[in-house]
Amino acid sequence: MHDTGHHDEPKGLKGRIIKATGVNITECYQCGKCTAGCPLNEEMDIMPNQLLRMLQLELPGYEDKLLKSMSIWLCLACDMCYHRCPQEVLLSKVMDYLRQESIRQGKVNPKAKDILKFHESFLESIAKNGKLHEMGLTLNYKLKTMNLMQDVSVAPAMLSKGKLSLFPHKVKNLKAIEKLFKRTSENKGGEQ
Amino acid sequence: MARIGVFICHCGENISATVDVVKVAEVASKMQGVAFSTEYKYMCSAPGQDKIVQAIKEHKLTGIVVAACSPRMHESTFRKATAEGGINPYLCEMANIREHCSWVHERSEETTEKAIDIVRTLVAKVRRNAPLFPIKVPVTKTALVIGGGIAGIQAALDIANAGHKVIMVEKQPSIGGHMSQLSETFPTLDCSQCILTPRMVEVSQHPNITLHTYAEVESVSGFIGNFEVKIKMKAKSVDHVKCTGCGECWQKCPSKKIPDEFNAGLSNRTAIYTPFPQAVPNKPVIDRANCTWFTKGGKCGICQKVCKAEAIDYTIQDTFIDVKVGAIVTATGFDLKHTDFFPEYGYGEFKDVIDGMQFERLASASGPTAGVIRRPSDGKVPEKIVFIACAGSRDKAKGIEYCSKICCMYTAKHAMLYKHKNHDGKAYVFYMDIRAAGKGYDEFVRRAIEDDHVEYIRGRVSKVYEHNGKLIVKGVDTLLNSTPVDIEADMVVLATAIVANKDAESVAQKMHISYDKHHFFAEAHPKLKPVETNTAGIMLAGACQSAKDIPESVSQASASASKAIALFSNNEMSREPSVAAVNNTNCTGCLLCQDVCPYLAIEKEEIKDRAGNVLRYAAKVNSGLCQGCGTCVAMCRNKSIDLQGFSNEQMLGEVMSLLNKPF
Amino acid sequence: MEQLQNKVAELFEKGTISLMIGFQDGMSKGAVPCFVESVEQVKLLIYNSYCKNNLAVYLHKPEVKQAKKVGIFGNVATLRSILQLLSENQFWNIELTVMTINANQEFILFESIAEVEKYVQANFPQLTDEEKELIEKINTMSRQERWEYWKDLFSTCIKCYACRAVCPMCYCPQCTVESNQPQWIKVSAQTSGNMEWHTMRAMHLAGRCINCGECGRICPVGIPVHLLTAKMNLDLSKEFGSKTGYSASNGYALNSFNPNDKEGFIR
Amino acid sequence: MKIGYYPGCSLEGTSKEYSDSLFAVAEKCGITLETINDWNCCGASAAHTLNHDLAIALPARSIALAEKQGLTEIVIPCAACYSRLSQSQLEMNSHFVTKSKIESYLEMSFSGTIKLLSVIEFLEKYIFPEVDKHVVNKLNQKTACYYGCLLVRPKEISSIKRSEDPIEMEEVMKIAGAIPVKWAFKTECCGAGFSVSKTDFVAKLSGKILENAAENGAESIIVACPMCHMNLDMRRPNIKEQIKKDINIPVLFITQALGLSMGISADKLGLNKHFVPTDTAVKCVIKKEA
Amino acid sequence: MSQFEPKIVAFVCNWCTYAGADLAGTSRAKYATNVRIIRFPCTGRIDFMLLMKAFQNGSDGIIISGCHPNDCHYTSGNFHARRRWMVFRSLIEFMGFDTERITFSWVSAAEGAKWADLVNEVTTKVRELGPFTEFKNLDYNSFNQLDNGAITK
Repeated sequence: MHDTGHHDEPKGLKGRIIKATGVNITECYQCGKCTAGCPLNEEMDIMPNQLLRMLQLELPGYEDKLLKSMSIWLCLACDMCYHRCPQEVLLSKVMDYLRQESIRQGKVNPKAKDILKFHESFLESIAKNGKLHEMGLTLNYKLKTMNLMQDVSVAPAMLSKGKLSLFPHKVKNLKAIEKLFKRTSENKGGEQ
Repeated sequence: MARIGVFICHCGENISATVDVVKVAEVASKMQGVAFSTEYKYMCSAPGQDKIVQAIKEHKLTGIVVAACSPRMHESTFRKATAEGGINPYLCEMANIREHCSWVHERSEETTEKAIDIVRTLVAKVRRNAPLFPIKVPVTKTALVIGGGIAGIQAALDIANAGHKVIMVEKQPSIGGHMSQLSETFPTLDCSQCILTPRMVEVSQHPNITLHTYAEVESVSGFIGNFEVKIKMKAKSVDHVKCTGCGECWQKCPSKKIPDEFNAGLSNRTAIYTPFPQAVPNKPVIDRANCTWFTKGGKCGICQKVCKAEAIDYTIQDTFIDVKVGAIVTATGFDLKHTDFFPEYGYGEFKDVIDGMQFERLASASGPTAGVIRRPSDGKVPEKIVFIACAGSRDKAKGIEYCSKICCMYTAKHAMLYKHKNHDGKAYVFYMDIRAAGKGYDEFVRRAIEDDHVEYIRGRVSKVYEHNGKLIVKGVDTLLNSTPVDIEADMVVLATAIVANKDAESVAQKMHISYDKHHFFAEAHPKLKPVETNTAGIMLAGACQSAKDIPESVSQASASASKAIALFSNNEMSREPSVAAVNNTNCTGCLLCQDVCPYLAIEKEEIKDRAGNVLRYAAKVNSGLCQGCGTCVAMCRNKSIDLQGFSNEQMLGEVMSLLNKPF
Repeated sequence: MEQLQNKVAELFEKGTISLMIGFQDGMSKGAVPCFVESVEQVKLLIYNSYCKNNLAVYLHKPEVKQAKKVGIFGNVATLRSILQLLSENQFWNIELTVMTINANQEFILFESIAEVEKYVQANFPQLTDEEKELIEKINTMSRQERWEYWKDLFSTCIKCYACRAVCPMCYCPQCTVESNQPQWIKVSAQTSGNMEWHTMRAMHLAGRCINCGECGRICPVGIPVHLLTAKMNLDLSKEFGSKTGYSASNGYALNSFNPNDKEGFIR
Repeated sequence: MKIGYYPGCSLEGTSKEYSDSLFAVAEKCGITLETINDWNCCGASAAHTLNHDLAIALPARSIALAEKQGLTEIVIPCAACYSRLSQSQLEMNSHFVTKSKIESYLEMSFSGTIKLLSVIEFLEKYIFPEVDKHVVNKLNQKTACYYGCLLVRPKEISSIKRSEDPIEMEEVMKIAGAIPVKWAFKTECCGAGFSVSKTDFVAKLSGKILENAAENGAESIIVACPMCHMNLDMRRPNIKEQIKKDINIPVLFITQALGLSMGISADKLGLNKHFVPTDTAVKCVIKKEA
Repeated sequence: MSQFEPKIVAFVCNWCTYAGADLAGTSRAKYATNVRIIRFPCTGRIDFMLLMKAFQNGSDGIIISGCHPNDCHYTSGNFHARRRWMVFRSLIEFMGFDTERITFSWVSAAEGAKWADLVNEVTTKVRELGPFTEFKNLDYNSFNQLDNGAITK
């Protein structure tokens, strides 16, 4: 997390993560408590503790394995792992970094496209309105993913219950929001 | 006029290879106060030492400088030789021209120059050395043993059997400590009480041992060989002289719902009680916090009525006794973290999540279930049992980074005992590493795995929760591609961390011994003084210093005992004379020096006139307590305190001569 | 004025004191110390804005000590000296009766040392602005400038030890400069020796000096020696919260320690 | 009494009833909620997934605005928003580099002194003192209080004490005359962000939660997060598929439950807006005997 | 003319740094010859007056070293010393002494290598600083001699 200052850019992924997130990878002693408690452990292709182990060992090709993995997209950032970790390794921060790195390097796991698309359309919606327009989001997302049938059952009901508004609420000062998006994406994933 | 002899050692070639020893000797001979100077191949050899003896006689030397290796190496050697030569050994100093010169520099002018400087410096010091005489302090040949666990018992017996008096202080109503609670012991599975109780009895009957149970050390003062200890005898409310230990009282006592410490809370005891049937002494005390007589002001009184020996006396008060001892063995033991320390394992609210000590009681024939392993909630015999190692240990987030050391072994033992008692039951052990480094230890663990088919799963458990009458254990197998492993267990045993005794800190402060951040007592040196403390005469035994198993505790106890016995082998002990002394004509009596002394060696002295009226006050150093650090000397404004062997004269002399300034 | 004189007279009659240390009119000098031994002399006692001297220094004098029951009048600095000295186990053999005048010129006679403490703690003084400025000025100098600054000053020192004589904290029967076994400090008045002397003095007073400033005021060649100890006290209070002359049971920053003392400069 | 208010997107949309009920309860207790002018979305999981700086900047803007507005405390009913805002404030306060950078993005200064209140902190601090006066009904039903992740984790920002088995919501429910049940999934994750993109996972996770609540005899589930609510309420069909079980325990927002106990009408509390009918829960409510 | 070789006096405690220097020897570390060790029982014994004397009498640099905090053989000597050093250092700083010439350090009995490095670093530093003349120049040498005569026994 800390600004480690003017040191020259570390080479490997591990180094970059440590620099950017301040999470000390080496502190993990592989007890596996994170994995045991992870709500989506059954779905993951690389378990949380294995992910840290790969970073510790830096065996050839580990970077791609990680950046292309599904796990980094499945992490819900529920922080259960960090919460119970005896060594207090803040895994969710590492996950965040890996996701952004994976996008930067265009290595997003195909199976994760939906998730990514959803996040993107989410941000687009905010970029456009400053607030989330759920209706818009859902439509936009469906167009992106082309699974138009999903949620057709609930949408009308939501409308009728006044849970979805057809028209977005907008932030007055949209300029400011635009600026935020522009400026933050200029040095995206840099100093965290 | 000083007549100093300088002896330069070649140390084979260790010195002469890089230092021009001949030149050094020659220059030395011209130094102020030097009457004789020579060099020789091996000063520490017999002929080398003989040179010193002869030179002292021939040249009437008043001081000796041996330029050779480090004083840590041979100071005593050459001081002995000096004494042989007939002058006070403390008139001899060593100039370290090997470790500090010849070994760390190439052969060169500078190296020889440096050697010469070093010699000159020490010559300057010796010119100002005064004869010193070892300090004799009498030794009280009685040992105090604090704590009546296995470590205390062992130490006490060893010292007593060597023919010395021992006073043992135990805060509980009985000695025996944690070991008395154990069922079987690893790696031999012999019954704990069977091997312990005879020792307990031996203590109580040993002519050299005075046992004070239900007592605590109140204060410790004095110094090695001469400690003065105040002991608090907590009011037992029972006259143990009259008491026959018949047991009428505790059978009749109406307040029966007090959690029984001995059974780790798995059963109840009465207010007047002996902790367990084999207790030593086997006579009850009244736990006043829970006794109706004391809580409800004079109601009840049944025990008094039923006691035929008329031993019950509610009016007994705490009393204090003062004892003099020469050595102290501290064996105050440890505590266990309890299940309520673990949020993720249910905050101690799940009845069937228990700690290791509770399992010991369940497995113990003398326990609440008579050795049948039943789960506390409904008394059922668990069909699936999960053991969780490293519960709290090696857990930075929980503030306990260290390994509790014994859990790996007793967990294996527990799983084994369970399997032996329930052949078709299933036992799982979640572990991080198996640390079984001890004689027969790893074999023991292998036995649990191979012969008794205990399932060892490498991974830490994330959560335990109740789910229709079962305990769901959410674990992982890091050896199997980190597959999540959820087990529906009937009982869970946490191998909870071993922590320092809760009053360890106050005990340490009473005795002026230091302790680590976890409140375990600190040994004087981690390698070479593992049983001594930094306070001379106070030794450590058992788990009060760090987590230990029985054999380790016992060996450390015997080691402490041998230290005490060694001390007692002389009527008086002599200590290095390098201690501080006060020039009380100059002393202002501000006594600001008192607080810097780590040994409380500085006292307030009255300076009286003939008529005996106090003229003024001055500081006074108790040479028995002083260890010679000299901190007081450096902070005394007008140099009224000085340190023998490192006096102001000597040190200033060294500085001046080192810089070639006449002084 | 009357109040002071009457009170003191009363104390003499009651036998509470057998000697009073206060001020009398010093003509051109404004006010000078005076020692009153009987009711008759009480009239001598005055107080005015000139009563600056730290009379506590006289409490070390044998003749004063012999008097056993001593009354002393002085400003906060004097009171602080008394407290500091009590904390250094001095005055065990004299009964002190302490008085002062507060900011609005009211005369106060303290019933007990505890009251003195209360008063001092309520009116605990800061360094004077000029002291602060000077220290700041020196701090902002470059090292060489500082060196030259003090060198020039100390070169003028004549080793008259007046700074020591007026200091209530300098009460050693034999000062280290006088000891010659070994000879710590050059006897002759040379800059290096002077430098040693003043360094030593500052070190010995650090954490004990009560900033009365007498040493600076008395110096015949005008060396602001009091700045050294003042600076030390600033540091000590900043680092360890030490307050000199704050109570009769004052801690001393240099005979105590905290395992976590900062040590940025130690490798 | 005036307290700042950050609604968050859901409370203006899918979870309107949450804000309605919050306002209703606050009103009862004489507390006015002052909405932050021109607040914006907190960025939710999308932001910190895709762009770390944005994830700090977005919440920071709303906080900075609130500071401008002179608010000293803001209640953030949505657990997700609460978490994002708190995280942002924490990072801004702990890393001056980040702070100055973000400030320059915002073109606003950020003092980071505002107190951010989760709905629970808000209730404890401002509603509890008033509550006795207003509680007229007993909910009279077994409730499972569900906290989810963001109210209890990470420890750096959470106000909850017993993080593995919290009791703060239970306290509220006791006051409202309900009987909180002991259950194991209080702080498990419901799947949150995946509601739309990975509905089957959500169904799985939420399913487990519902099951455990049901097995422990809950008649209603109380939540304090629109995400959790959506997943536990709206996703029932998917859940049914997943766990092959039909569980129809209604899911109420904590403010709705409290509202009922205060005798506020079901409609006003927006109880009609739920997918799982809430009438079973409403039926249980009885007058509180004086 | 060969480069200036400074004279550096090291005030060290017997239990940690002296032993550390011994270890440097037994492990045959090589370091500059400029440092001379004076052995004290404990850093608590090191009197600031001795440091003054060393400077005044021509030492170009000073090393003061003892046990790390909590390792003191006498439990607290180094803690007291540390405070004294802090005060002494800020005093001479204030008086314009060149504090660059004093190095305080913790060197344990196990840190032979650290001792060697320390000596080399300090030597290089002081060599760069050049001879410490400020103090010497305070008095005229003639006086100095005479004066030394006065204190010669």
